[in-house]
Amino acid sequence: MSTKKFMYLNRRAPYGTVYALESLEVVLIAAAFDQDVSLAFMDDGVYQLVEGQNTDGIGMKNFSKTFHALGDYDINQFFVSAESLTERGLSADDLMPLVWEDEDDDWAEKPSVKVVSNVELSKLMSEQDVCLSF
Amino acid sequence: MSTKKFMYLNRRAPYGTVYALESLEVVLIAAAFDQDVSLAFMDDGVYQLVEGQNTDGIGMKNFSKTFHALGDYDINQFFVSAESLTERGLSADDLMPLVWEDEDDDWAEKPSVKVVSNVELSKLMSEQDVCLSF
Amino acid sequence: MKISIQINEGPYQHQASDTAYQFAKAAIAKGHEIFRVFFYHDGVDNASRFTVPPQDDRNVVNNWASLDIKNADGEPELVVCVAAALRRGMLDEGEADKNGIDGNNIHPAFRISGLGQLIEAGIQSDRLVVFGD
Amino acid sequence: MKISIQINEGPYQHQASDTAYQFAKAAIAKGHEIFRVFFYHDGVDNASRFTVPPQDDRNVVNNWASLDIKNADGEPELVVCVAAALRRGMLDEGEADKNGIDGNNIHPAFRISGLGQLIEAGIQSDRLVVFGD
Amino acid sequence: MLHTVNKSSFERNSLQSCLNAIDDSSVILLIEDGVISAANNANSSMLAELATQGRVFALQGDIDARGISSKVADNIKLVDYAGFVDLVVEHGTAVSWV
Amino acid sequence: MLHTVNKSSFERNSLQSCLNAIDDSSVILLIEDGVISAANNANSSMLAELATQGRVFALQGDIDARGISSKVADNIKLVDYAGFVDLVVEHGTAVSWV
Repeated sequence: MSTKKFMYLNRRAPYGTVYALESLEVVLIAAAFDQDVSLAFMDDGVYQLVEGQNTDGIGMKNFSKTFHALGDYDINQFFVSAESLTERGLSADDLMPLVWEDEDDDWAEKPSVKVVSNVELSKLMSEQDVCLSF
Repeated sequence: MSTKKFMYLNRRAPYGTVYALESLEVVLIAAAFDQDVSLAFMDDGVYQLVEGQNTDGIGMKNFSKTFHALGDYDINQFFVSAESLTERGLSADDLMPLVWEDEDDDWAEKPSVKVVSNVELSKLMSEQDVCLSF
Repeated sequence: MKISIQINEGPYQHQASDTAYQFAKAAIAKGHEIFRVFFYHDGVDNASRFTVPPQDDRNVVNNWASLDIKNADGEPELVVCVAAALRRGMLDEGEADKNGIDGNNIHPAFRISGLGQLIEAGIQSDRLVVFGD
Repeated sequence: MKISIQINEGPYQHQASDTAYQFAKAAIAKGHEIFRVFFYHDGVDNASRFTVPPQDDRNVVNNWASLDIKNADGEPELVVCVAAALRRGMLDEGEADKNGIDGNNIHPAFRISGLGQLIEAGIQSDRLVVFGD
Repeated sequence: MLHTVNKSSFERNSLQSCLNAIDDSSVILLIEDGVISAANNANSSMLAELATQGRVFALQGDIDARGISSKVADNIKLVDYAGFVDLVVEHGTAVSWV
Repeated sequence: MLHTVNKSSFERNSLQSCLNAIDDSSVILLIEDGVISAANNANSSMLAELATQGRVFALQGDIDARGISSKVADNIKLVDYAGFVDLVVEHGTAVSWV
């Protein structure tokens, strides 16, 4: 099969709705298809990546740890809107330190998350073949 | 059974979601219970009362005509947020001319819709025993 | 105090049903009476005995069933709106037979009834709290 | 052109499924191929053969079934995500048996399959359009 | 690209987010409750500017359903479902701001 | 009265609508995604003012789930589900800004 550029666009906070969790389930499956995969986090979607989520008090599954596993599946392009972070009083330091190991660079550990401007996001989006929204 | 004050709070546009239609179905049933019923329309809920809705193009049922029937069930307190109308470039003239017949005034036809400020709505709300949100 | 609850969204897609369940459980623990839980709109989907959630996740339907909310006659007071339910494919045996459908999916801890039950809950209860999208 | 569709919401609560149906019908009328319609999230509820909408309203499930979208092998290309479906109580005979559930509710015009079918639809189609809340 | 927006900008932030991320060659199609933003009270000067450039479309059926056909702002192009299909075909990747 | 808000004010207009319609004796409880508005970046000076008056509550479990417990704004009172029940009992009619 041909290789296409897939972007998964995440704009909702976790737990209030299922979109964040079921988006992650798609991404895990997508990893098996050998396509060019990137994830975009905008608006309240940036809360999906915030460090220190604890769901003990609401009786729901904490799926945030799953993001750490994505690097092992070569999913390592997480683009986070700088404007969305700033608007919410968040910075890159508030996000989980997601990493991947670069096979071509002696398995050096590299960060998966890139904070980008909306203008850069717009450019990335225009390069996609498929954009799935959650 | 005792009489309570029930308010039905409608904040969504019709057709995009089912809330407007299923709210109306509750109100029709509520009419049989001899309670003090009022309807509040705020935010995009004001579009539920806009005159001239035509759903031929979207294959969905046009339920707006049902509002005209409510007067016959003694449901005649429709409170519409003035601020919500103004913000949307709408006025009372854009709304359906809903009426009821006043038994105590020789069956005179009277308007059911009252445009009120948010401050007045807030006061009305504080007088309710039950507020159902749609 | 007598408290009733209206739920407007189905399980899993929105947190509404989870929050309502935690609220109901806490109210019972504090000695209040849950007079009725009324499932409306997509909320009717909380009553499906067909749900099979992942083993590491909560079971929303069973959570509700475990509260075992019944009236003095022993009838469930987890009430599913019939009009909303038919539209969305939630049926008990009676509605299935009446409408010629070859199956039913309502969990026995719930019962199907009319919208009047919501109004009655508002009248009979000291409080009615709505959970939705 | 080959077009696929992803639907994230169930019938009636949101307009998403209606809009997607009108879009699919128009695409077919213009000579395009609907490669696959993938029902995800609450979208899986569009596949219930138990729905009984009011007689004066549209039947969303039958609308989809009437499009008769199949592949070259004669299999339905109205595909319901199995993980999302199990959570929400949408089952075919196989999943019901596997999970010990005493019934099933999938309309025969639909089939249950994995999330890979969504990715494959994205790869194989010229366009993929998402409809949701 | 084709960007679809299906929610009122009075209710949600999706139109604004779309406008923040749109490039110079993209077009916007307003559908479902999104058509409310096509009325001439629409509170976005950026949408009006895009409309002037002929880059804003709205679904006629959804406009009519909400009774606002007499209020559609200048330069917004109305399409039916067939027109929606044409936009998808002509403009490449579709992004839905659900 | 008790007003509950379950959506982020970044995403929807429900908190603002609630604030527009609240009277002097009402309190607000933020639940689910509504707790996002309890973070100290919350963009509403009116909410902050109500918090100063001790009239704004938020569900602890929802705050913790979203990883924002260190960012809760001053004077917002955190409650568990039992506290939610108490608010319903004490404050009369409940209005949900769903």
